[in-house]
Amino acid sequence: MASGASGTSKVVSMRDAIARFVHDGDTVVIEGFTHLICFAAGHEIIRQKRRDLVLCRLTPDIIYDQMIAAGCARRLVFSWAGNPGVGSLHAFRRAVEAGNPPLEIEEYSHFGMVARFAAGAAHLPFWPLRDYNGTDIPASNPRILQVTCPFTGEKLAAVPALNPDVTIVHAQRADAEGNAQIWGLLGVQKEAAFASKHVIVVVEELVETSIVRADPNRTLIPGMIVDAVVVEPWGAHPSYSQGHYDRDNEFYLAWENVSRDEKSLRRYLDEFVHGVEDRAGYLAKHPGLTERLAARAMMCEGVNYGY
Amino acid sequence: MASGASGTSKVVSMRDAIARFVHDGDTVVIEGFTHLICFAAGHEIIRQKRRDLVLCRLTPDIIYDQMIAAGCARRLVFSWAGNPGVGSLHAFRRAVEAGNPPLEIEEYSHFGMVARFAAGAAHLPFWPLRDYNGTDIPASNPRILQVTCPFTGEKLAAVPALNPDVTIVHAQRADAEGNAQIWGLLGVQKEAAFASKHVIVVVEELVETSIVRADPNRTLIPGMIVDAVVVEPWGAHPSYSQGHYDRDNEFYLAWENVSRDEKSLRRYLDEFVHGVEDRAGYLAKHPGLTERLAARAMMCEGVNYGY
Amino acid sequence: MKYSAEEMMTVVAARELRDGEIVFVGIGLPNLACNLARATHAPALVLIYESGAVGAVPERLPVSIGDPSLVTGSLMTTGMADIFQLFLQGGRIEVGFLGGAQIDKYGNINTTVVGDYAKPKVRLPGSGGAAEIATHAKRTIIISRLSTRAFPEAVDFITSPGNRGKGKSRKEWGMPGAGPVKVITDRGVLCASDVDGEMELAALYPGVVTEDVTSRVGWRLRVRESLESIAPPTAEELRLLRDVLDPGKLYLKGS
Amino acid sequence: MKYSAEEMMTVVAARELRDGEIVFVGIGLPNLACNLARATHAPALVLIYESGAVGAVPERLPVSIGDPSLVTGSLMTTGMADIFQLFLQGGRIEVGFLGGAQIDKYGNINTTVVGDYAKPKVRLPGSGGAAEIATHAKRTIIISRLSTRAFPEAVDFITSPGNRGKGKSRKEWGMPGAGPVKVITDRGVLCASDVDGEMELAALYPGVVTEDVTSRVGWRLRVRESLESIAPPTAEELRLLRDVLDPGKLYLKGS
Repeated sequence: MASGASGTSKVVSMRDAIARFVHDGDTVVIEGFTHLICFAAGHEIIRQKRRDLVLCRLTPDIIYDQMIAAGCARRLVFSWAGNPGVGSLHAFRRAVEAGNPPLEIEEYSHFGMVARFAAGAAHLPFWPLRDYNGTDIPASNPRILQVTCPFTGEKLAAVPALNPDVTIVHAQRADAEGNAQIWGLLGVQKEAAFASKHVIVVVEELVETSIVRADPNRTLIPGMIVDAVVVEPWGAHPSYSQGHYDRDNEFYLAWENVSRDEKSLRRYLDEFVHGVEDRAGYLAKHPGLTERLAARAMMCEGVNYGY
Repeated sequence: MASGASGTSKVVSMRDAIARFVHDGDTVVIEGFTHLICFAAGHEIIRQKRRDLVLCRLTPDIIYDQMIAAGCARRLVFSWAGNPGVGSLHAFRRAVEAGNPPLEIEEYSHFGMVARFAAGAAHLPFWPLRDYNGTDIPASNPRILQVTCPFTGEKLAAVPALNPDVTIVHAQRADAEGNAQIWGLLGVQKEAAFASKHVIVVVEELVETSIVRADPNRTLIPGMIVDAVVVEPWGAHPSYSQGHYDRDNEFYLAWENVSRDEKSLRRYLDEFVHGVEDRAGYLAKHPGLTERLAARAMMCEGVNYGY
Repeated sequence: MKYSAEEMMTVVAARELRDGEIVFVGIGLPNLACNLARATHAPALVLIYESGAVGAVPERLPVSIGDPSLVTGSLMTTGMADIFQLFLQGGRIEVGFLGGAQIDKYGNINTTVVGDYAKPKVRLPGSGGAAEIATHAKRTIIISRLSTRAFPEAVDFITSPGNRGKGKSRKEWGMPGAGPVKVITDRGVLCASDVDGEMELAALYPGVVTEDVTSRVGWRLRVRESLESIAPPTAEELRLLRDVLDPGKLYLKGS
Repeated sequence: MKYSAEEMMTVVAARELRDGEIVFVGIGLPNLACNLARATHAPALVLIYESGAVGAVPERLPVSIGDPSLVTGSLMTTGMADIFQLFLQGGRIEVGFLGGAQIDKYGNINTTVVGDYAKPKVRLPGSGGAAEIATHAKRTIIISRLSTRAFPEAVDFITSPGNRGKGKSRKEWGMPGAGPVKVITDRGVLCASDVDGEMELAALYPGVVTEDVTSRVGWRLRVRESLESIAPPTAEELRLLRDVLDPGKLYLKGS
């Protein structure tokens, strides 16, 4: 676990960050709800051939579909496994429907996953929620139990803390110690990072600490819990980064056909993941991408922190 | 409870807001941790002679000391009752040590109070926390119990939800529907407001909705849970508003002598609370105040919400 | 004026919304229905997305519930813990829209598996936030095209609770919201019985007869004595949908 | 060079801090001690205040733990739920400073009442965040001037747990942190016994003899066999305190 402030830079390459903090068998979280999903980290994990990972995420999205297809995952902990706005994640479906490759699943609703991260972050063994009555969800998952309120006697649902070995968070900007600022959709990144033994922050922009300190309410993750900072512009593509680039909806639509066929999915991985060394190589294979998706400027005003 | 969006303005005078939403016997919260404590609302409650209130707040501060002295309170629910950075709240002490006036107390630690608001806001009957072992706090308060984790069997402390009748929050700015933005210290205002049946937002600046919408991550309290908006610049004095004015430390220091003596406290209330009609009248009695405490400009940069 | 089934469903859903209501929105037709309501009788509708956008006013049709256009110009953008704890569980949501692969006679919804959970014939995406919307929204509205496959008597897996499930009513389960009050289909509208929560045929679209609905439902559908007949989309509703709200036919593909 | 008791206590507290540590700070001497440590051997110290400021670098001496100068230029400013849940209960705090009206031989602290809780002789402010700091910080350091009134054998009310209380040790209570490891007084330093957590005299300030400490403690204070002798403030430490960190004598009133 990152401890204290080093006073020195934590900036490393994606290759080094993954080599150091993601090991076979680890419980790994790449979070970000639609926004700021770190595909660059997922691709590097595939390249480094990690195996037996327990992958956790509310929405596995295309990145976990790729990691499942690449054989990285032993187990998937999730709450919605689809291609958002499009349809299915076919590698996931092949794994669950046909055991190809075998994949254990552990399934919650979104609130259940949020609650598991919240408990992990707060160092509580469980989190209470009003949920799951009258559904088949608890029967499908032995980790959903009930807790009795000591004041009212009510029985509430309870889920256990989730404490990953490593959480990877993509952010718009951070300083070299990992003090990370995010705006737009915040998802469960704060909870996942605080719940985690190790945290890798991947950023669009590495900034001076003075930029962070000028607007401290914008900081979502403090450097004191961060182990490594990776500077990887466009590292969230085909997901998006508010203020930097739009979601590549064409990619999400195209994934339907790529992933429906096992061979075409493998060809995709061969060309765009194994076939490149890093994110720069990936971007070089997508000419015109940055022009097509670059965000227009819609700056908000600053506020006054004076006294 | 505020319901939905009216599309129309909720702006009213402080007098009308208090008359309409604060009644004898109500459970009332004026929150704000050091920052943004709405003294203007407390003074109006005193002027309108509310009685038998259950006053809840982490740090009763000078404003609750004044309300206790004025006879508004039946019960105090709190976690730290002092004059921050100075010493005692003497009206509070007279009430507790000598029953003058009589005052029931219900006492937690800060975390306990935060947890009570969090439970209230989340519509949970209780909130679990790792706390109070080896202390005399639970024995002094029958509302602190234990809950058993269904996964580990651990016993954790539990506090019950706090759902006030009305919460009053001072904010730097809001629009006419009560969409309120706060920066600097955030305290427990969000939790208290969401826990409450009614919410009054008091602002330094009434702004167009477009200002709020330009930076939606800055919004702490959405207008949909707000019943009334009061425009009251300097309404937090002698507390402060980051970016508007500094804390009036001289006032906090002087309160030691004002409040130590029952008569001088009454003279204070007569002159500065009962002796004025509203906040404008209060400010008129403090010449030079705004010049002395006005904040210098320390603007942060805006961020890009484009896509 | 001719119109498609999707257009009719969208119009009927829009008319269900009252001005100023707080609506938990999914992608697709519900999103379009909210936009139509805002453009007609409910300008002060507040749209909330599970992704964290509150009071969204998207300038384009969002392609996912986490679209950046939902954030830009919203009243508040916050984390998902707030959305589920403070807004949904906190009882602040007045209407939620739901859909699903299977809907049963009590409005229980399956978005998890077709077949057995351990050995599914078809693995669907799962709950997402649907279980919570169904539990906590003050009322929910289901939108789905009719077919006996989509409307079995009992769903294979209850992902989102309806008006009765696992042997108990919502009330007995202590669920806060009223549950699914209506199912808006491509041929008519089912409403939940006040007595036992079972869905009953309550209204027909123009040109539809009772059997068009009952034959496409996998149980013996109760039919109310006097059936409402729902007015077709107005010219203005169709103009808004076609020319203003979805000119690229992103959602109204069949139109 | 002459120096005051407060100056010595501040210097001793500052020396306890290691560079890069995450410190939960209160107002008064601990605040000054952290500033002194930052100005000398621990520039990368991270200061956290219960008010919500993380990585604060106040340009003036804060007059309260919610001072605006703690926010301006901080690394992160967040709500109190985060401070108590994620930072304290989450186990992220390495050092916490505490003080109190009464401190007993196990480092239990009373900041609630002198006398009986229901009928107090003196009503003190209460816990604030102290109970949580004492429970969760990896180690705590107590700062207090010696007097038999301030150091009774058992406190009237345990507000913040020490190394043993209500019949059990910290370990038996399952408390995460190591508890109060030291008490920095105006005459010497007490350290907790590794065996049973009782405070023992471990170090003396220049010119102080054992009896100066034991006579000011309300129980038979254990004295370690070899007492450390603590070096007085250096000229540089005094210069920083007097000329740079507290020139207005806000905290070092007695100097």
